Amino acid sequence: MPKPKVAFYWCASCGGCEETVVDLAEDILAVVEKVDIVLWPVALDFKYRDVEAMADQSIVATLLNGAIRSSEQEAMARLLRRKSRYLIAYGSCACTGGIPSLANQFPREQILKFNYEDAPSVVNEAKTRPQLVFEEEGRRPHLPELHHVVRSLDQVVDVDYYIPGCPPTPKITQAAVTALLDGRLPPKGAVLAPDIALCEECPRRDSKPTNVVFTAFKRTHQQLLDPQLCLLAQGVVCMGPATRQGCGAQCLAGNMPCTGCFGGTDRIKDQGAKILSSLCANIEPKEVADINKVLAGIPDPVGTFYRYGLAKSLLRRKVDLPGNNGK
Amino acid sequence: MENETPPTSGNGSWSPRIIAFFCNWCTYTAADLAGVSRLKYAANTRTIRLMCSGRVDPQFILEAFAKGADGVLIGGCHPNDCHYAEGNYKMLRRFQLLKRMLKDLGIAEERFRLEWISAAEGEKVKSVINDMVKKITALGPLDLPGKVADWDREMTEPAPAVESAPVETEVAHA
Amino acid sequence: MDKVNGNHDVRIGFYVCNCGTNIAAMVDVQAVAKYVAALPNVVVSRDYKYMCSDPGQELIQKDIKEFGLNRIVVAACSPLLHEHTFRSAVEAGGLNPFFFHMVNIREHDSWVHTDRDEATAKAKALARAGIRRVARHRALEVKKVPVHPDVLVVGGGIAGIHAALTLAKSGKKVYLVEREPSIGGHMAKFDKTFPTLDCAACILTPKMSEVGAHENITLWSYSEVVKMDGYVGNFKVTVRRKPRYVLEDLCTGCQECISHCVYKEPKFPDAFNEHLGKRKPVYIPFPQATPQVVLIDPEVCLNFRRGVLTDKCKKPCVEACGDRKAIDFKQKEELKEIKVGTIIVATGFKTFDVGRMPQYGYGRYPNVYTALEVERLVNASGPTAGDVLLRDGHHPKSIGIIHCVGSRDKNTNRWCSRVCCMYSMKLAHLLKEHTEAEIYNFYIDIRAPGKGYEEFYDKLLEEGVHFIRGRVGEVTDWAFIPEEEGKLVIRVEDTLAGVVRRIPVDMVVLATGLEPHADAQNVRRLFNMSCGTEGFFLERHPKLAPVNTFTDGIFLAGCCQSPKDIPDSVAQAGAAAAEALVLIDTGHIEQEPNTAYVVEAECSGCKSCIPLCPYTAISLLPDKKKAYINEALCKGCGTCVAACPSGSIVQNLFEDAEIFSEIDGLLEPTSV
Amino acid sequence: MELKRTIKYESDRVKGFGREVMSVPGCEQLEHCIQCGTCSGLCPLSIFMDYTPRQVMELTRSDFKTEVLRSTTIWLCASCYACTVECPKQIRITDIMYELKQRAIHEGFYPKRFPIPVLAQEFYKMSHKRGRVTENFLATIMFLKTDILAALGMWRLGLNLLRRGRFPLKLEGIKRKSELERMMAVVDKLSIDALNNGHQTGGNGGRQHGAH
Amino acid sequence: MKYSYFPGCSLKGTGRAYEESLLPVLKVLGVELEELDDWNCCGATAYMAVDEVKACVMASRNLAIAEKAGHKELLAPCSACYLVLNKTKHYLHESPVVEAVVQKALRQANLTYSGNTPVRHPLDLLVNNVGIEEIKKHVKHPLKGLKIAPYYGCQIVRPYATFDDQYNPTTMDRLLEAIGCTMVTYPLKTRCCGGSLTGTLPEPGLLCSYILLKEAITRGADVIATVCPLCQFNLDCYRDKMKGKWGHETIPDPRNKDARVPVGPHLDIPVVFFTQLIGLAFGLSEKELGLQRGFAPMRKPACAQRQSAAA
Ligand SMILES: Cc1cc2nc3c(=O)[nH]c(=O)nc-3n(C[C@H](O)[C@H](O)[C@H](O)COP(=O)(O)OP(=O)(O)OC[C@H]3O[C@@H](n4cnc5c(N)ncnc54)[C@H](O)[C@@H]3O)c2cc1C
Ligand SMILES: Cc1cc2nc3c(=O)[nH]c(=O)nc-3n(C[C@H](O)[C@H](O)[C@H](O)COP(=O)(O)OP(=O)(O)OC[C@H]3O[C@@H](n4cnc5c(N)ncnc54)[C@H](O)[C@@H]3O)c2cc1C
Ligand code: SF4
Ligand code: SF4
Ligand code: SF4
Ligand code: SF4
Ligand code: SF4
Ligand code: SF4
Ligand code: SF4
Ligand code: SF4
Repeated sequence: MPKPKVAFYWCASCGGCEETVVDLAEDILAVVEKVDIVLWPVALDFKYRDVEAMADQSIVATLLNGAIRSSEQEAMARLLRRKSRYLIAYGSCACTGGIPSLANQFPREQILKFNYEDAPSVVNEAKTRPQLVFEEEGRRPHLPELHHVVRSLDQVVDVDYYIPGCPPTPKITQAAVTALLDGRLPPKGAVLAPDIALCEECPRRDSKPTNVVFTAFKRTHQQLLDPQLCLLAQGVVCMGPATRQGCGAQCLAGNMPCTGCFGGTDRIKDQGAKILSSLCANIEPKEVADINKVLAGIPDPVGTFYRYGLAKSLLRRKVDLPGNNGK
Repeated sequence: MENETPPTSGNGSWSPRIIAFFCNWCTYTAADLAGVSRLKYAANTRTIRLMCSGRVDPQFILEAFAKGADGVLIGGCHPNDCHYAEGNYKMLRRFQLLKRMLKDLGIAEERFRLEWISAAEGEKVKSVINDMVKKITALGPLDLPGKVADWDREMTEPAPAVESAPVETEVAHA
Repeated sequence: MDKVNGNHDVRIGFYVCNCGTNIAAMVDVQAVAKYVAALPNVVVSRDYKYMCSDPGQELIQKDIKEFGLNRIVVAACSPLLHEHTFRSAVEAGGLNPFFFHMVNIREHDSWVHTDRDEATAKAKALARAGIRRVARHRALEVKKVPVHPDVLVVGGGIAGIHAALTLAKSGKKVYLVEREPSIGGHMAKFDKTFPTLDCAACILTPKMSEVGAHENITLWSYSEVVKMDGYVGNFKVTVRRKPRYVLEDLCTGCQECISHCVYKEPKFPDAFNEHLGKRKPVYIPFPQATPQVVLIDPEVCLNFRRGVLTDKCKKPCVEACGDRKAIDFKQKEELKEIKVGTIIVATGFKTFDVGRMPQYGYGRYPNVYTALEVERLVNASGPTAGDVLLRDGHHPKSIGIIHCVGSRDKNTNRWCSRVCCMYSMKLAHLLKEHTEAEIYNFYIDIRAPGKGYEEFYDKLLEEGVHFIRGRVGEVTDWAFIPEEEGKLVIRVEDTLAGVVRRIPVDMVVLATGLEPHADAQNVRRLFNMSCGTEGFFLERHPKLAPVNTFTDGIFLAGCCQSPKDIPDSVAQAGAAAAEALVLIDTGHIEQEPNTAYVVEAECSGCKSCIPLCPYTAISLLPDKKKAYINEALCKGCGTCVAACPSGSIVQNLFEDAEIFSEIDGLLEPTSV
Repeated sequence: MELKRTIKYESDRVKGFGREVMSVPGCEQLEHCIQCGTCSGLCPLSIFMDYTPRQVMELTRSDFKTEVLRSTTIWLCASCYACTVECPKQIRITDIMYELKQRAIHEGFYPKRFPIPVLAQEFYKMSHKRGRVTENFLATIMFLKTDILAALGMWRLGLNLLRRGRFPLKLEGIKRKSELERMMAVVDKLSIDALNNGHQTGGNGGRQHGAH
Repeated sequence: MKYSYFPGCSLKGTGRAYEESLLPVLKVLGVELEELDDWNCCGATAYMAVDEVKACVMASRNLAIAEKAGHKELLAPCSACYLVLNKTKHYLHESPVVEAVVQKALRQANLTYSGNTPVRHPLDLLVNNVGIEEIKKHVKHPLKGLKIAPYYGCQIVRPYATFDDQYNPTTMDRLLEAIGCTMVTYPLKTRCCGGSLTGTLPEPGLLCSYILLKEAITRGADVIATVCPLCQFNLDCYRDKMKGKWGHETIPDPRNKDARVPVGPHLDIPVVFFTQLIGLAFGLSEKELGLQRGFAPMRKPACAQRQSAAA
């Protein structure tokens, strides 16, 4: 019997997710034995036409990581959707937009300008920008166009499963791949990680008193963190209560708060709104001025609460930005 | 309050849609009072009754904007008058941060409002709604669904119909 | 299209009310009915003239049967008016009453708008939201909790006494728990009461004896509540009974033991007399004390050393008691557990500690007195038998009464104590009567807002009592001119005349304010109540629920809620008793099923919700480490639901999904 | 008998004056005064004041600027803080007195040769210029500027002090006077800016520099 | 521990006896002081009447210099200095605006102010750091029988009473009792002496001081002990005038309860710094302690005691 065909692909991503796949280490060998990796750009060279040549649905599963923010990524997402039986959003960027979708707070022009002109490390007096098409030695190469909006994978194509995390842990990746190979799949659309918030598996949970109220929010560099005590009890914003578990509370083990990369539970529509709701309700003062004094400890709510999920948040994007190049 | 005529949309032209979350004990009752007193105000709000302003989940607010509201109004009992002691303070605290966050996300301050309206303040229901309608009319439509559709035009094919996430609630909580 | 609305099991009936022309004049009700008819899951959609009328209700019931409806939406007036009506109608039609939703298109629409098209469009949107919402409704049950008929009254001042008697007279069993050896509270110490100047003992003693004798009242004095569990209708209370070393049932109150005590003369400061008099180690606090039972103070009794029994005394008291055998030096403290359905807290107040205002010289100058001391001093049964004899052995010829001591002062207590103006005037009158001294009242404002109070003020002016509007700066004993030598000098601005005055007097009376007991916070926690910023117990609503607390079944009476005088204390005690009776006579409590619950499997145990509940309904299950909501305590505000960061709390009737469907329904474009 | 008009008209008020004083840090609580008179009752100098401290509080709050700034009360206040620690509304009466003194000096609201403000100003000048104050010189200057006769009356005291070595003949001063000058220059600049940015209500309520 | 020492203008002029007695007493007790480098006027009360912010700047310069000097605490014996320095600290803490101005000004002198240096009064230091027991150890000639009216004045307990009670301060009482004195009940412990009014408007100013003297006399005191150079000056140096104005007033005769005597002659009650008394008890000479600078000489009993002890 032929081995099932599997593909890995990356879009707007940092490469961390690919690392996880590699981090499966010995386990990957077991996987490689059972499957046929037909596409893995980080390791194997490929051409678009190779993929195009495959029969539709001939790939059993594609694990796609990274957000979608360019025309090329969009095209590849669509192509792989056609070619795969299961398209799996792998990692926070693919699932919910990830770090790249923080760009949804700024106009594309500002981003381009900064990156090609204003960034301190850039030397570009001619202010050259990449062109979509340009002429060189008689050839006319096309470059992908940067989208205005950064999207999660499911905002572009239909997605079957989600494996969250920035990056996902080898453990849940392994579990997902095994489930896939064994054909023990949950209903379509499921997130392949436990649907309970992180606190449950956090080693600090029991240290949290039942009466934590906030008189100040402190950032991690502003105080010495007790390595045992629940971070919320120390006045540090921890996204754990609003974040799905599955990471094994690694950040907490490193004495850092959860920043929310696994996204919210199935029961909520907007992770940021939920943590905001919970934190704010538990602030101590009652007068506006005093409340704001406490809230001043969260100078950047969007960056804090939507670090990995702005694209999939209810608002998706700063609302007054231009959108489609006049299309 | 001066005897102003409520703003109306006129025929067919755009007029804001405002979702109002009113607490059962004060503001909802005040809105009833406005009715009983036959006060006249703009027809742009649609009210959702909750037991307490403390029940207002910020998700509701974002959902309302996402689904096309031009403004969101929350009405609760005055400080120290909350039927449940302190629910209104909890809302106040959320409001403070949410207001700032919405501003960061490009939603003008006038579109999101928290008001303490006691059961006796039917007049205030009227004046707050009229004032809010006036201000939002001046701002123009927010129309997030339209904006999203507009943004999505940069893609080659339409976006997949995304089902709202918690479809399974009924199953989960049964 | 989401699942629920596509679900064929959901069959909705929709009714839009004309309310005569109240609605129909501004909303095109037929158009609304027609529009709704086309929405998914809607089986019947009608408009009708008066939905709340009997035929209107019958229409619904008939349709339920005929069309197999299982959800009903009525678009009419405010749910605050008729939700109950329609729920009952739906129930009578054979459905669970909570498969109903009411949409307000009268108060919130037809009555407040002027453009028919707009009003109609709004009605459609509201109706659509109602349809979406009702599809998600679940069957719920109204919980009935039985109410235990016994009542606990805590505190035996005039408020507690009155509440206990009211309840006992209506045939309810009452436990009255008083901390001191006798009931009576502050009032028992007064000579007369303003403004009518009736003798305090004459009006209080009969009530006290009635309490002592009433078969429905179990009086536990010298006792304190140490624990309370449970919830409205079903409280479990533990009371600690301190040992008096005298068996209450056996003591006849003959007081032979007192006269036979080895101490021939009273020697120890007498708290009831504000330490102005003395008592023996075996004593009865005051002649009319209830219960009429003596007690032994182990701190000073020779038979004890530092409270521990030594058997060093010959115990003539025991001998004097003889066959009655009421004295029992081996008595131990007792813990009693009782079950009650309602509780009235009437723990009263304490007077301001004048040590916190040393500028008035209390403790430094012997002739500076607190008002309560003066109450005893002018009292015919007080330590001086009503003779106003100063600590330095003189009779005063001039007396200054300083108002607002420890009141209206940010450095001490900010509030007005409400009774001290009046009792200062009462004391001015009594002192004048007893001493014929020149009397000065120093006040900031005279607060006399009761029946006959202003008239009383007027009477005092007539009696020649001086009223000087000014808050006293200091009381000293240094003389500036010879006439001041040997006197206490009050320096004050007469603000009405605009001059500063020095007034030498023989006696200074400090009208101390009323403040919460030092242990008020403990009592608050014990009974799950709240305190205002001043520390008095917080009523549920200052005007409409002034005797209720935020905990159902627990009521307040008297000065523990705020400073007040005797008439108000008694009135409030009656009200508290009435509230308790309402619960007892109903026999059960119906709870609107809008309570919240934690879905245990989903909760992460983050504890974010726990501090949010104003009724402390949420706790952490110690073994499972999950949050748990005690439905009996939850009042359904929904604060915790909105706050649970993982969406693991559900509020019945206000589920997230229900609200979201309402929002979506309201904002869906109207295509007709 | 000399008669004086005592009724006050609205035009006697300098509207905004009270607000302005109450906007100065430390003076805000004046809003809460209940006119209880504790301040006057305690003030050891109230014996000689034309208005009692309480009256000054009310006159200030009610915008009677002229009456307040011309009163002897503000000058008689010896800054003993007796009132401030006792005021039931925690009004810092002493600090308000300072504020009023400052305003009276800036606006020239006191009789010529009135020794108290003269002393204050001379003190200010001397400490400003020299960094330190030599009391006997200061007193001498003050007497010369106010009441030479009184100065003559003080000769015995001076002599006595001299005899007991308590009358230094040398003017004290700090070493780094220019340092102090630079520091004060900064304040001058900043406080003028602050004034221009106006925490004042403007109009005739505004603070003007220099004597009238 | 070593302290920064801020003498203030008075201790170099009219109040030099305070410094003269304070320094040797502290030396006996082993407390080291280092006078603040180039200190300036504290910005005293009179200055505040002209410009409060500048007064703050002046005071802050001293505080900043003290911080720079590196000693943990600053000793300010003069009550006015003590108050102004403390008040400035409060003010800077409460008002960010004023603090900003002050910091800016300080930068001109390469100084900064962090607010970390406590300002201490010698009474506080002696009672709470050195300790009564330690002081007792150094007493050579207890001032037995000397009856003292302890006069604290206003500014060390109001409005920032930190080390003592504002109504009834007792630190000086305890110190002087420790060296053998007897305290009379003196209800005017913290009443105002009239401050600078004695010089500007003698009528009210002197009255304030006179009341203090008179009450001390009627209470049977031999000596008034003060902690403040201005109080000492006011009570000590204007007796001529007081006698002229009020000398005829009568007081109950201390020897005969029912008779009255004119107050005039009694007004010559010595007014000394508490440090002078401690110095005497420590066996330091009158001259060393600047006692000759007082207008009314210390009366016999104490001196007799001293001599007999010495003999
Ligand atoms: C000097 C003075 C004079 C006054 N004169 C008058 C007057 O002339 N006319 C008038 O109308 N009003 C007068 N008042 C006001 C009057 O005293 C109050 O209105 C009245 O006493 C309030 O009654 P109460 O039962 O609420 O409180 P209280 O009299 O204080 O009784 C409370 C009782 O509860 C008991 N208790 C407290 N804590 C506990 C506990 N934890 N457990 C068990 N028991 C507890 C106390 O021992 C006490 O017996 C006067 C008040 C004062 C201070
Ligand atoms: C201008 C004003 C402002 C006020 N503001 C406040 C406030 O802000 N807060 C506050 O706490 N209190 C306020 N009060 C006081 C408040 O109005 C009363 O405390 C309260 O209304 C008393 O209620 P009641 O039921 O005793 O009397 P009422 O309100 O007078 O009701 C008595 C009812 O009995 C009816 N009636 C009379 N005679 C007969 C009869 N013979 N047969 C049948 N029916 C009869 C009357 O028609 C009336 O409906 C205010 C009062 C006034 C005058
Ligand atoms: S999810 Fe995180 S690790 Fe993965 S690609 Fe995105 S940023 Fe990198
Ligand atoms: S809040 Fe953060 S630190 Fe606290 S228990 Fe939850 S995950 Fe752990
Ligand atoms: S149900 Fe309401 S709207 Fe309809 S007739 Fe009755 S009162 Fe009127
Ligand atoms: S009742 Fe009178 S004396 Fe008592 S606090 Fe109020 S105003 Fe003062
Ligand atoms: S809904 Fe309100 S009352 Fe109920 S448990 Fe939650 S917070 Fe408490
Ligand atoms: S907030 Fe939610 S997840 Fe956290 S303990 Fe409460 S119910 Fe559980
Ligand atoms: S003491 Fe305070 S409240 Fe009373 S009059 Fe003086 S400033 Fe006003
Ligand atoms: S600080 Fe001034 S006003 Fe206040 S009591 Fe002292 S002298 Fe009087």
